[in-house]
Order: sequence, then C-alpha cells, then structure tokens
Amino acid sequence: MTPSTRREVPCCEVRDLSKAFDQTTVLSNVSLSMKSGSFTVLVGASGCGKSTLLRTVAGLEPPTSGSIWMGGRDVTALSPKDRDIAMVFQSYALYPHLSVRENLAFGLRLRRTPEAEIVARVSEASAMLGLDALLDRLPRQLSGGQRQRVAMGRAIVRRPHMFLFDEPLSNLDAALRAEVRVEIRRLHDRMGGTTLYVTHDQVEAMTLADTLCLLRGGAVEQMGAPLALFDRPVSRFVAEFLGSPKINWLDGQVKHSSSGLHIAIGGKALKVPDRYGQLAEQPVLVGLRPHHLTTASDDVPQFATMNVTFCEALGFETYVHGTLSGMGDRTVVVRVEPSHRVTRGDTLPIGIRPEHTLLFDPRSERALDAPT
Amino acid sequence: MTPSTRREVPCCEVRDLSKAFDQTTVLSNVSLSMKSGSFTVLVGASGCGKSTLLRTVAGLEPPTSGSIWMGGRDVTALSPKDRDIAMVFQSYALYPHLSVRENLAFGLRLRRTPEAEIVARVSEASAMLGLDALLDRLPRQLSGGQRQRVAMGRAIVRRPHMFLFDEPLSNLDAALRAEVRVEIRRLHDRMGGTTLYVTHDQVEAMTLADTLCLLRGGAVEQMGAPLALFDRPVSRFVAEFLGSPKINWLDGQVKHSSSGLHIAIGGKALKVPDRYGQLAEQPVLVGLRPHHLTTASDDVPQFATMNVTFCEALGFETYVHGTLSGMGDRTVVVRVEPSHRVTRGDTLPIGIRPEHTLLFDPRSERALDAPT
Amino acid sequence: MSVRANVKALVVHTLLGAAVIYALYPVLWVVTIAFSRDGLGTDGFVFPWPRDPSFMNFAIATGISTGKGALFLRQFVNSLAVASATALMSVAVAAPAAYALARLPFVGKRTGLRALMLTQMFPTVASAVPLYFLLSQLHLLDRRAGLVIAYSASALPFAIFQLKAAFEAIPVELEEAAMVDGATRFGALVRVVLPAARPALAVTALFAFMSAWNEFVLAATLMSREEAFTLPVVLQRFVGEHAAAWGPFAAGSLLVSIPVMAVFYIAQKQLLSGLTAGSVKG
Amino acid sequence: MSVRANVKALVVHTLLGAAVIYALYPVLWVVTIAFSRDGLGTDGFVFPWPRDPSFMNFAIATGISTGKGALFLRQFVNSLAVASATALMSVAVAAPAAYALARLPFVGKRTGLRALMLTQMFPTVASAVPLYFLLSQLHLLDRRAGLVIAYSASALPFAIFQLKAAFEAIPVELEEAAMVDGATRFGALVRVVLPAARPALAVTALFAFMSAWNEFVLAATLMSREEAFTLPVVLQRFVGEHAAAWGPFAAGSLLVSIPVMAVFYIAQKQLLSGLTAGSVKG
Repeated sequence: MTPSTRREVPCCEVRDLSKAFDQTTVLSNVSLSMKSGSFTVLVGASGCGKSTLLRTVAGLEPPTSGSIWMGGRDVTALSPKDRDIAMVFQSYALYPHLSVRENLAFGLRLRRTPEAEIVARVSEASAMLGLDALLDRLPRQLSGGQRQRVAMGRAIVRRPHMFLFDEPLSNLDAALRAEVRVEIRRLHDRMGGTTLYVTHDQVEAMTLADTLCLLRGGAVEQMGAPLALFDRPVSRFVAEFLGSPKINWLDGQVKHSSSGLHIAIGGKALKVPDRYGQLAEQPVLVGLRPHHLTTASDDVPQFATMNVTFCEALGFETYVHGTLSGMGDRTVVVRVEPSHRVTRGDTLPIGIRPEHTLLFDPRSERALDAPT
Repeated sequence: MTPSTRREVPCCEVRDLSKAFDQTTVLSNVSLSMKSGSFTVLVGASGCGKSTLLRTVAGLEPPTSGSIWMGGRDVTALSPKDRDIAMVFQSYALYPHLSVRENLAFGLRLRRTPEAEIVARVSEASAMLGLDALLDRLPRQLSGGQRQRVAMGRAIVRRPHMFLFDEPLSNLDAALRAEVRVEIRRLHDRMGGTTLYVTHDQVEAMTLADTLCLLRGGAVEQMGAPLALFDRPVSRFVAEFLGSPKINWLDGQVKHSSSGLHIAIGGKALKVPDRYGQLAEQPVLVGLRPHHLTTASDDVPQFATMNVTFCEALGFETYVHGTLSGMGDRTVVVRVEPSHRVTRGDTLPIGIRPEHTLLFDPRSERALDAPT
Repeated sequence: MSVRANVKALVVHTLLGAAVIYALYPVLWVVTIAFSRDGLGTDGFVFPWPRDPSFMNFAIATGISTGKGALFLRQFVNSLAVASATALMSVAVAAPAAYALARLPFVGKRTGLRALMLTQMFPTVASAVPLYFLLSQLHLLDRRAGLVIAYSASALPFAIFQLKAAFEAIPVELEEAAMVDGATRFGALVRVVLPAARPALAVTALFAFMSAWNEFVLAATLMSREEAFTLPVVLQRFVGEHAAAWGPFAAGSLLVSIPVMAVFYIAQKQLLSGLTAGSVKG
Repeated sequence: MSVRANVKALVVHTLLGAAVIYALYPVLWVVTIAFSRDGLGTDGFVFPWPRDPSFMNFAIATGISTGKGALFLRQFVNSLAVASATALMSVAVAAPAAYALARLPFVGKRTGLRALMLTQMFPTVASAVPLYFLLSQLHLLDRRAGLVIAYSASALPFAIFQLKAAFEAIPVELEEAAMVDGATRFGALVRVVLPAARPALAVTALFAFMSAWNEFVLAATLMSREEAFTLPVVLQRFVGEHAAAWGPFAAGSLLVSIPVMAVFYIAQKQLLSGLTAGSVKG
C-alpha cells in the first residue's frame, strides 16, 4: 500500500454531480469533499441549488448524473434510510401525531433498537437540549424554538455519521437565531459527526463553517475557509455576497508611473496592494469594504471627500451613505464609530486603507489576483 | 387665542389606551403623541402589544378604554374608512382577484374619485415605485418584493394623512430588506405624511425612527430618539433589547474611596462615568456594550483578562466570547477588529472605555441615572 | 434507477386505473344499453359495447317517437329550473351564515354547527313525509317552488360547511385592507371576500345543482302530475311501471347527464381549483 | 359602541338561527309525528308538537307489536353491515389512489381526475339498471356484498377528492423526515401520513357510511327479499304499499337516524377538525 492510497477517506464526497428538473438545470458538475468531523456550509442566494444539493446528498432527489460517496462507498443508488444520515428540516417536520418523546424515538424504533437503549438515548439527547419538561407534549403545543430543538434532538438521537441541516434557523427570531447558532456549533463539536449545512444567511455561514461553499447558479463559485472567501473573493459575486453593508465599488484605471504601480480614481492615485504582482494598464473595478474606508485622520490620510446623502445610526455603529466627489455617482457606504454624529448634507473627509483594496476585471468580473 | 392653544395640534394622539381580549390585558394605559410629518416606530418582542396598538389606531380593534385623536378630533368610535389612514400589512393583503392596477385604484374607486384622477394617481405611484411593467399582473404572479411594493403603492395612491406599517419587511430576504428599508424612509420624506411603523427588528427601528417607542408587556417602556434609547436606556430591558451583539453584564459594587466614586468588580476598580452624580454604596449591575470593550492598548489600559471560549469571525468584524478572570462566570462578548485572529483557549487583555458604562439597580433593573 | 421508476409508474397507473374503472364501469354499461336497439345483451358482458347501434332509444326516451316531445321538454325545463333555483337559493342562504360562522365570534356557534351536522345524518326518505305535509299546507305540492324549498333545505348544511372552510382560508387582512381603503364591513364582503371565494362558491352551487338535478325520492313523493315531474322521476317510469324499457331508460339517463356534464366542462378550472383547498392566497 | 355590537350580534344570531331552523324544521316534524298516537295532526302546524305523546309508533315500526321483531333486527344488521363495509372499502380504495394523485407526478393525472369528477355527475337512478345486471351476472343480487360494491363505487370519487386534499395539506417534509429516519416510502405513508390524515380519513369514512346507510334507490332496486332489505327500504314500505302509516314511518326514521347520530357524536371532535381543512400542521 503506497502512502498516497493510505490517506484518510473523506466522510462524504460529491463527484461531478448534475441535476436537472425537466429542462431546468439546477446543479451542474458540483464536486465537494467533506472530511470526517468537518462542518461544511453551503451558502448562496435563493435558487442557487444549495437545497437541491443537500437533498441529493440525503437521497431525497436522485441526481441526473454524477455520484455521491460516503465512507468510501458509492451511495448514489441507496435510499435515504440506508445512508446513515440525519436531517434537520427548515420546517422542522415533526410528526404531528407523536409526542416529543416518540418523535425522538421514531428513528430508533424503525431500526428495532432495544427499548432500554431507546430510553437511554432519548433521555441523553433530551438532557443535552433541555427538552425534559416537554417530552410528553405534542409538536403543536411547542413554540418555534422548542420545535427546532426537538428536530435537532431527533437527529442527535440517531448518532449518524452525517448531519444535514436545511436552513434550520430561518423560522426563528433574531435573538433566538444567534443563540441556537452557537449551540449548533457546540453540538457539532461534541457529537463529532460530519455536518453539511445549508443557509442563505452570511452570518451563519461565516461563523459556523470550517469550509464555506458558495454556490451560484448551480455551480460552485468559491470554496474554502470563510475568511479566505471574505478576504480573497475570486469574483465580484463573492465579494458582494459576503459582508454587511455590501462592498463599495469605484471605477479605476491601472497606471504605471515613476513611483510604481497605482490605480487612478477620479484624478487621485491609490496604492496597489503588494500581493498584486504585474498588472497591465487596464480599467479595473475597485472593491472597498465599508470598514476599510474610514474618516481621514493622522493614521489614514484623506483620499476623497464624501457628500453625505443618508445616515443610519444603529447605536453601536453608524453607516454613512453618500458619493465621493469627482469619483462618479456610485453610492458608497462608510462605517464610522457611533460617536461620530453625521447628518445629510455634511461632507466627510475619507481615507482608505489601501492594503485591503480588491481589484476586479470589469468585464469578466473575476478578481485580478485569482488563479484563472 | 393664547399662545399655548395655538401650538401645533399633533397629527395623531393616543390617550391612555387600554385593550383586553377576554381576561388578557394586551395594552395598558398607553399614551403616544405623533407630530405631523414624524416617523414613529413601535418596537418590541412578539406579544408586547405593538401590533394591537397599531390596529387600534387603524380602527380595526376597538379599545377597551382610552381614546384616539387625529387632527384634533376624537376618532375612537370611527370605523377605519373614516380615519384618513392607509395601512401596509405584513402579509401585504393584496386583493387576489384584482390586477395590480385595480389593487392600486381600489381605495380611490370606493371614494368615487373621478376616473381621470384615478389614472393620474395610479400612474404617479406606479412610476414612483417602478411598478409600470406589472400593472396588468395578478398578485399571485408577483415575487415577494414586488408584492411589497404594490402594497406600498396602494397606500401612497390614497394620499392619506397617516401611514400605518405592520412589519412590512418581515417576509423579505435580508438583502431586499435593507434596500426597501431605505426606500420606505425616502418615501416618507417625500410624501410628508405621518408614519406609524411596527417592527420587531432593531435595525429597522433604529434607522427609520424619528421617535422610537419600545413596548414591553403592553406598556411603554421607553420613548424617545433612537440614540437616546441606545445610549441612555431606562432599564435593563431596553439595554438588552437594543444592540447586537447584546450588552454584557458584570456584577459590581459602588464604593467610595479617597480618590472618589468607583465600582469594584472582582477586585478591580472601574471609574464611574461623570454623569452619575451621588450614588449610595450598593451592589450594581454593570452594563458594557461589546463595542465599548476593547483589546487593551496604549489608549485603553488593561482592566481584565478574558478567557476565550468561542470566536465568531464575520470578516468585517469578529465577536470573541469568553469570561473575565476573577469576575464571575457571566459570558462576555467583545467586538474586535477582523485583523485580530483569536481562537478558543487564548487569553485576551481587555480594556474598558469607562465613560460608556451603564449602571442598573440589580433588583428593580432600572437605570441608576433614570428619573424615577 | 429507471427500472424502479418504471415499476413505480406501473403500480400508480394500475391503481388509479382500477379506481377509475371501478367508478366508471356502470356508466359504460348505461352507454351500451342506450345505444343498443335490443336493449340489453349479455355477450359483451365484460367489455360492454352496443351490438346493434341505434338512436331509437333516445327517440323513445324524449317522446319524439310517441308524439310526447312537448311533455318531455316541459319536464326538462322543470328539472333545469328547480336545480338552478336550488343552487342559487343554497348559496344565497349559506354564504351569509357561513361568513358569520367563519368570522364573527358569538354564543351558540358550536351548538349551531352541531345542529347543522346532525341534519346531515337524517335520511332523505325520512324527511319526505313532513315535507309533503308542510308543502301541502303551503299549497306548494306539485309546484317547482316546493321542490326548491325542500332541496335547498337539505343542501344547506353541506353548503354552509363548504363555504365556511373557504371563508376561513381567506386571510382576514384582505377584509381589513378593504376597510382601511374605504369599505364598510359589508362592502368588504361583497367586493373582496366573495370574489376571492369564487371557486368555492362555484363548487357549492354546482353540488347543490347536481344533487337537485339527480334527486329522485323527494321528487317522486312531492310531484304527482306528469307535467310537474323532474327527469329522474320520468326516467324511473320507464322501468317502474309495467314492462321494463331498459333501452329508453338508459338513453334518458344519458340525456339527463348531459347538462350536468356541460356545466362541469365549462366550470372545470374553477372546480378543480376550488376542490383543492387553500387556493386563495394573496 | 355597545349598541352597534348588540345590533351585530342580533343580526348574526337571526341569520344563523334562520338557517338552522330552515334545515331543522322537517326534522322537528318527523319527531312530532313519530310520538303522536294519531299519526299527524294539523293544529300544531307552525310549532310542531305531539298532541297525544306515545311510543306506539316505535313498537309498530320495529315489528315488536306484530311479532316481526326478528326480521327488523335482521334488516337493521343488514344496514349496519353494508354501511360499515362501504365505509371501509371506500377508504381502503380511495386512500392509495388519493395518495398517488396528491404526491406522484404521472401522465394522465388530469384526465383521471376529470373522469372521476364526471362519474359524480351521473344520477344514481341511471346507474341502478346496469348495476342490477352486473350484480345479477355476479350472483350478488339480494346479497349485502352487491350493495357494498355498488355503494363504494359511487362513494369513491368524492372520497378520493376529499383524501387528495387532505394528503396535499400534509407537508412532504414529514414523509422525507420519516424516510431519512429509516422508513421506506410505504412505511412513511403508513406511519406518518395516514396518522396525520386521521381526521380526514374519519370524515371520509363517515360520509361513505352515511350515504350507504341512508340510500334508497339502489337498495330498492337491488334487493327484493324482505330479509335482504336495508332500513330505508323497510321505511318506505310503511308509506308506499297500501295505506300510508305515517306514525310508524316517522318512528322508523328516527330509529334509522340514531346510529348515525351516535357515530357522529362519538366522532364529532375529529369531524369538526377534519372539516376545517389545514388542521394538520407540524
């Protein structure tokens, strides 16, 4: 056995998967490999195919072509019950006629687990999720948050090799969402299973994932560690998808001059970050995240003047909307400290931290430092 | 006529309003005054009575006691159609059998507006909201965002004195929500009507409101400018409701010493902000917002050491969860710059900006600087 | 994969086909008998098919061959008038009652609902007699109005349940929006709720129409003059009186079914959407 | 305010009261006649009430007074057996068909649905004759099984529509959850879908039971021996044969209604929740 064949078998692998409904292609040639114990998040706008991909991994949709492997076995033709997975649905999908206890025990009963084992596992999961007081209730007697916990309990009880989550937090309110988000990650770490998680929410995606997989139109746009996607997006699409408020765009032109490479924006020269090597003199789309723009100070010299059109003060931070004088009419958003009190009509001296600037080809909308 | 009676009549006034369904009190003694042209947001957790208050103002629910005044008239007994209001519902409530055009024209037809006037107003509203291409569609042929715009158009067309919004954005996705939020404020400024807006979302509440009214259990907990509520909450409830991540709590003790007043927390002394005048030596609940805690630096000396248990990196900012050594086991969240790479198990020197510290009575949970 | 899919498709089609045939088989027999010159043969037993196709039975059934065409026409008009009036009357009475049950809270709601359900449990045969005496007191025997009253009374409970469910499926906000827009509660009902409930109203009306059109027991009890007969009674005469005339009977049955099928064909879109509940979403 | 509320309450109660009375009035008459020793009086015309209360009519109706009690009991058992078997048979055939229609995509779905609807348009009277011949070929005339086949065939389309709507109201995710949890598709149907659709199944069974229990035309056509009669036919004999015995007829009607009312009373919670659609939410 050579070392290369002895390397760890991934817990789940999606190979060259495509899926079409009638004439509509939903997934095209998606490949994905999940290490055992990893937490992979599929993220994307609605209609990008992320739920279909999850459902195909679950065995609820047959793929049009390609295959799915789990633990080194081709499971493409297996039905869901033979895949050793558990799934938490967006609607929770609790069995309405069964008590919480029986909802938890359902999968174990189907697998003819001995009664003593069922009791033990149900009470373990129930304790872990704080469901003890609810065990005899019916689903309709539970709040949204409680239902969500029962759905998670139903997955945990089974101790599967893989957990699948389909937007499990989208029916919860904001405060609960933040709380359960932390708990899901905690449970993942404790259970040691492999998790595949679908969401459209960038905060969930960024904070939960080991590996983030951003889908666009049924194909993988970029995959990697969350901060890698945030800091080095391969395309304008990725740069816009992550980050709140959205990234700002300015039109510039790469110029060579005696002092080296720079980007000309409305008569001003912006330094090109070091990691960009050789660039042709060409028009570029300059991406600047709101927190990389700042009010000019001793540290960050003024680069432009902002004409403020609109101000959103959240208390803990303030978003200032406006345009930059002489730099086109694109709206730019700057995040400033809440102690700044800015109002409409003000002008604001703006500085840029040039080391964070992102450059894109305006036509292909691919990053200029991305491998092509 | 004396000057005092000549002062402006508020557009809408709620006087000492109570409402009970069967035995359950939903609103108790709520009073509220809205200036003409103002934007008032009712905010609170679900079940706080905010929607009931809105519906009572609309005339869809009769109050149990108290009265509602509009333009100096008691309208408590008037039916909705006689109140000169328009309302945007959470579910949009578009008439399913009528085209977009007829949905917009519905209210005008009921009021026997001349046909030419109807056509003019419908096309004005349609242009304002970009509905021109949709006028002949039925509601079921529209996307969620389009339905929302039609619902707004139906309100605008009527040119009422007052606009009522009942969580109009809660069925939209996050990106659209941010966009429509800005547009609603723009429309308000342009139409010049008075707006009463219900939401459970603190971002909407903070950014839209001139006056924010936070309800709790059917009563007004605090009312005022959004930043006033954020910076000077009258109670622990208000402090926790606003701000994301939530405010942090530490247990302290007010102490007099030779160098003046301070708060003792786990052996360390924290300065009392200047605005607190005389305080008795008593236990206090210390509220510190995540953005007022910071990594210790030359500017902000170290106050405590944080044992990091959990880290959420969003890319544009990072939330570090942990406990402070020797200061109890309450979890504390600190917002740090995304350039800090922190992981579980790290220790972090933490500084505090003492001028932002909030102090509460641990038993009454009222702010110590609030008028009692 | 494709083998599994094919097997599934086969099972599904067999199942549904069996259900359809089970329900349709008697109808096929009626068609066969109607078009057979000699009434009923037995050699096409399993797959019914007319041995000697002819329209003769239709001529007999309509009275054209016996010179009684005018009487048949009159009886046809009776059926049509009674069924249409029943449909209108049921919907007109049921709609406000159903609306009240769906929307307004009031004392005695549960009791009212139970009382309505109970009347559904009562056999038609049992109500024939009291209705006979009631209508005779009102001098409505042998009159279409009498039948309409009897039919709409028995169609009412089902119509009320049907419409109550339909009104409950319409969001209250629609009415509230209309009221804010300037309508009274009644105006909101007329301009918004009823149009939104159109499919359910159509289904309810059609059910009432059909049950009146096909009803036999009450019609036979309450109508004694030939000119007042409705078609099911006319039909029954072919087999009930002396020798059983199966051919004309079957032909008449088909003729009776045609108007209902026509209504059905015209309204089928509304019907199918009305029968699949929850179709009225904003 | 309170005046307006009172007026509204008055209007609502009047409206609903009128509807209930309209539907219940004939029933009141049946009760009155059943308990009147002399059959039918006219002086209590508007508010029916027995003039000379007695249980005599019940004794006659059940044959106790004439020594034919055993025959009546047998006929009662006929009715019960036929109606129960019809209910079971309809649900058993309709449930898989409805499930296929609700969940599985396949060619000919619309056509199948339309064919089912069409059979609903066909008058019972018309199907009596072909059924007579079919059952005679199968040697099922005068046998309960024959009636069960006839009744369940005619109950099927409505049952299928009813159950199709119920299955469609059950979220597909429930089945998917069961399949992920370890069930086959069939297992998910049995363990999750059917239990969740229990109220609808109960309503469908009850409707089939009721229609079979109360049916007259087919029973009269297909059953000729007295021992094979079902109760509606027995009843009709009281008024149909020679002199009309109104009192026993009315008493019999009440007796016929009692079992259905009992079933209704037991099942009323299920029924009311089953009739208000959309009750099966996770």
